[in-house]
Amino acid sequence: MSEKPVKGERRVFMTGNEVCAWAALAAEADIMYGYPITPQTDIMQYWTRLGPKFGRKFLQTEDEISAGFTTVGGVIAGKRAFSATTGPGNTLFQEPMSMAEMMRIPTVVIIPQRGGPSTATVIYSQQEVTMTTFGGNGEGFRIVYSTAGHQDLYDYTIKAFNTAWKYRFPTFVLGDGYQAKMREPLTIYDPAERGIKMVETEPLVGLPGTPGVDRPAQYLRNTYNTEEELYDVVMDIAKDYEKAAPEIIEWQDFDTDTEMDVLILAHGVVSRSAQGALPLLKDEGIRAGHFRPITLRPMPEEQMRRAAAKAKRILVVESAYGQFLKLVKQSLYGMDKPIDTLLRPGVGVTAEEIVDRIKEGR
Amino acid sequence: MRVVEAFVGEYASGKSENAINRSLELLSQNQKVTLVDLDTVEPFYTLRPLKKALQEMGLNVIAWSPEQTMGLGEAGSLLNPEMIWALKNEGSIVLDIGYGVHGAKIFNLIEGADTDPNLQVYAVVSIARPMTATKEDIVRYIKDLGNVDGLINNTHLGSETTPDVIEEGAWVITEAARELGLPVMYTAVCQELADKFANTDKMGNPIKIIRRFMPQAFW
Amino acid sequence: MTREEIALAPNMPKCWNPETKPHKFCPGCGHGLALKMLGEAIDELGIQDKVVFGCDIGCSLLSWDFFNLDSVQTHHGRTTPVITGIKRARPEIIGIAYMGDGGGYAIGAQHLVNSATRNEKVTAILINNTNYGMTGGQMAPTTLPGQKTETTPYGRDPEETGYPTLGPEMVASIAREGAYVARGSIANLRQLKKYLKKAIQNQIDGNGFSFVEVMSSCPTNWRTNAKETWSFVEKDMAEYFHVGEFRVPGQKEEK
Amino acid sequence: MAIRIVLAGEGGQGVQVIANILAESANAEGKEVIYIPNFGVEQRGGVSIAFVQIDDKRIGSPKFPKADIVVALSNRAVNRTRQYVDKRTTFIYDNSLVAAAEIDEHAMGIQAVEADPRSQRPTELVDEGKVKDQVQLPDNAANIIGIPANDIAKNELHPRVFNIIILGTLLKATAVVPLDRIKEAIEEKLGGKFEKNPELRDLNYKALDKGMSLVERVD
Repeated sequence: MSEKPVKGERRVFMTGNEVCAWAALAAEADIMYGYPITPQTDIMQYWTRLGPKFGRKFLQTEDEISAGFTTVGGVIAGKRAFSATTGPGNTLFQEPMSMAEMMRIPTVVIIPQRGGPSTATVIYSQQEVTMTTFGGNGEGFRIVYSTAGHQDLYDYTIKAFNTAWKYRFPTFVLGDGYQAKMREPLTIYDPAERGIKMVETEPLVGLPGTPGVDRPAQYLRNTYNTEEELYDVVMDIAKDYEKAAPEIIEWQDFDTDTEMDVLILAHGVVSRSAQGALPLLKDEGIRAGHFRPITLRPMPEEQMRRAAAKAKRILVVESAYGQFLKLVKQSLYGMDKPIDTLLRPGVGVTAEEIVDRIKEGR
Repeated sequence: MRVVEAFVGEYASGKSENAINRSLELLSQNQKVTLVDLDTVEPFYTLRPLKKALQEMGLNVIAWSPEQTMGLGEAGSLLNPEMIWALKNEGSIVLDIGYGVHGAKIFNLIEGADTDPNLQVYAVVSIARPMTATKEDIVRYIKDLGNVDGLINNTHLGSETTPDVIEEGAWVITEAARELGLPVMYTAVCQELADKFANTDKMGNPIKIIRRFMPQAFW
Repeated sequence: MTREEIALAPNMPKCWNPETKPHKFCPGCGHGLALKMLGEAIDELGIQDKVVFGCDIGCSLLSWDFFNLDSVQTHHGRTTPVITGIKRARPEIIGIAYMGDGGGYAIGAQHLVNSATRNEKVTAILINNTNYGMTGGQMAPTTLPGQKTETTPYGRDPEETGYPTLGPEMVASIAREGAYVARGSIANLRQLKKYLKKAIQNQIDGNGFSFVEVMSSCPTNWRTNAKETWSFVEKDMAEYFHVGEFRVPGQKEEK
Repeated sequence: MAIRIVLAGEGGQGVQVIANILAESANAEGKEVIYIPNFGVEQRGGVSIAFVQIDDKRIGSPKFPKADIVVALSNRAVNRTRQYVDKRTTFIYDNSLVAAAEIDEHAMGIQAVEADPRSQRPTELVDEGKVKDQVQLPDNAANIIGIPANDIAKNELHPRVFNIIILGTLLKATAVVPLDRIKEAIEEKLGGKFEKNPELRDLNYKALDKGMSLVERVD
């Protein structure tokens, strides 16, 4: 391999898509498979420009089904393989990701969410939460990081590879159109210099030696015949997932140490608005806190409940019509807290709007 | 006397149920009996999950067992050599057959079917099934099947079955049988309604009390 | 299987997994023959340690533990992209994608077409038995006109459902220099093995996409006895599907 | 000090170039910046909008409801940006009598940085009727400043440096980044072109100065 793409630490000003490409390079990703779709395409464009300089590969496939399945192929061949998609492409990705989920294939997929469901509303949304966390015909044994800006995109794209390969679950970096297309400053770094060791990859096929002679052949399958056999497989995966969850969950909380009039729950880029709303609310004499789950799957449920317990009311804010809300309700089940909402499908939310919503609710 | 009988019919007409009951009847007559699952068309309700229980009752059962099909996906439509050579077994043989679109051509797959002098093919019919609801439908259906030696009235509505439902089936199916020049072998009555019937139905067909197995066989 | 039985098994290819034999394909099914020729081809090329074998859903999935080869069973139609993904990541691997006519010509047609267009260095083998066997005999892209299946109970009407897909002809017209495309038949196993070997060798040589369709049999769903089965393969199918090589690297294209 | 800027114009007027230079200069100055180029359908011939936020501390939402400064360079842009204006907003628009310069592939000025040729297509693909409407300036802004940038560009400098005049105006109005930083950013973008054609550098810097002379700092 040629020299490292990122050396030391560098303050840079770039688009989110560019950040993802650099992060994948820094994470020693070997190969990207993908199909163009706005606002994801620039990740591929940067990767195809930067990748070859560092011996990294790329394949543009015929569609997202193929992008997903070739990524699966790259991973089972033992390479750090990834893809990026969004919107209708994410829909097509659910088939290969269902296979990855059942076969414990550590794929990494970056998803800058777009609005919809539609074909040309490409700007922004948080409407792919349900699909990314629980899409496919499965149980949602996936890991989903929801990023709130460019530093997150860089940090969590690198982390996604490690989480995926450590726990062997398909892992997603859930961004959005704003983050994809906007430019903001961040620090890029060589993970090794920050003490981040990339988890070793491992081939699942194409192992050394002759199968049946030097070692047993590898038989990977996702076909089961009896209810009982399937049940056992799914329950084994569930057990592993539950066991890993406490190690995987991440969150941030703001001003949640004391009693609150309202706890704002938001994820991704909307969390920034929630953070921005806190000082404004303080000026209005409202005691507000904010809890942001960074992993939407698995969800930091206990931590969210702990914060919620100290608040009189909950306000759920998202750029979707209740997809995050559904996860929140599931997490807070049984708690006697009124939940207010600010649901803005496909539209950004500002700090001022959150403040207005809270004042209106009083 | 060696009995070789094939039970054929539409989806959910009750052919497996009747095949099992017939097998157990022959068994109770101290015969050696082989029951063969040849339901390849829509193998959702198959004998597979019942295989072990039926074997314990003393039947020789030729069917995939769940453990044999590990990793075979929806391998319901596979035949194995045992099935193809089924008629070579000693004693009586009962075949549970999914006919499908090719009708009697399925006997092409069974070695010796064309020359076995004992082979009788019975079509299990329920007028509660839309495809065989009227006399005309039944006549057309049986003619399409070809190679049928008799009809069985297996009209039922699951737990809603009443004696009237069964008698109506007997009437329609007997009419159809007359037109086809075929006998009605019997009218099947589930155990729960056994005391509502005498030896024959109102059309004079013999009554056979059927024990239900298939509800346990959801694959 | 006991050691004795293995010893008795007639010429089982070395790369077959004896533990999973006898195999589970129906008696008279062509998959067994095609996989035997593939096994012999792999043995003769001496590549058992280099192959990754991918199989589709449909009856082809019964081959998931058929060989002593690293194997992956994929979703319906998706074997070509999985093997492509493996090959792109690790070019030293010899990738073989094994599928049925539904997987290659219907649900996964876009993958076959585009792999051919990109001249992916993989080998795709497609079993054409004119119907969907595993689901109980429904119409496939390759079903012959007039042929009865569970979804064409009155026979396939080309006006309604088109004519049988001519896969190798299609692939040959898409693929460019370096591709190898052929159609063999279980009725001529020597020739079939020759095609399979050439298709794998073509990948080893790094020339381009390799594709072999195998005309095969499905007596279970055709409801045919042995004689009728062979007659269907050799006469009825042969009327539509012509055996031969459609593209061979280095050979001048026939105009 | 936080400042929120909306820049809007016809595709090809170089709006994104100005925003880009401004954002990069601010970043180089060590500020927190978010720059969102509008995209989507508008990429192909609508109003091109850029959103820029500059702050000393980390910026919250990338989206904002009202801007401190709105720059609208065409009638359609005025209409499109009215929603971002409130009583704190300084609204700058081009009040030239002449039409905006047409940009073609041979564009020699700074607009050429906009590599995407789609942004230089004719822009009147949508709402043609409305485009012709009389422009109506917002009535709720703190300040409304009309500058004849097009006229100046055409008459005094060169049509292609129209957007640099605007950049100068913006720079003066916001005082958010020092002139030197802007010049560095321009050098970085166009240094190569300047090498080949030193007159271009002069032209661009003159335009910058001119723009700055048209307004006073806005507070």
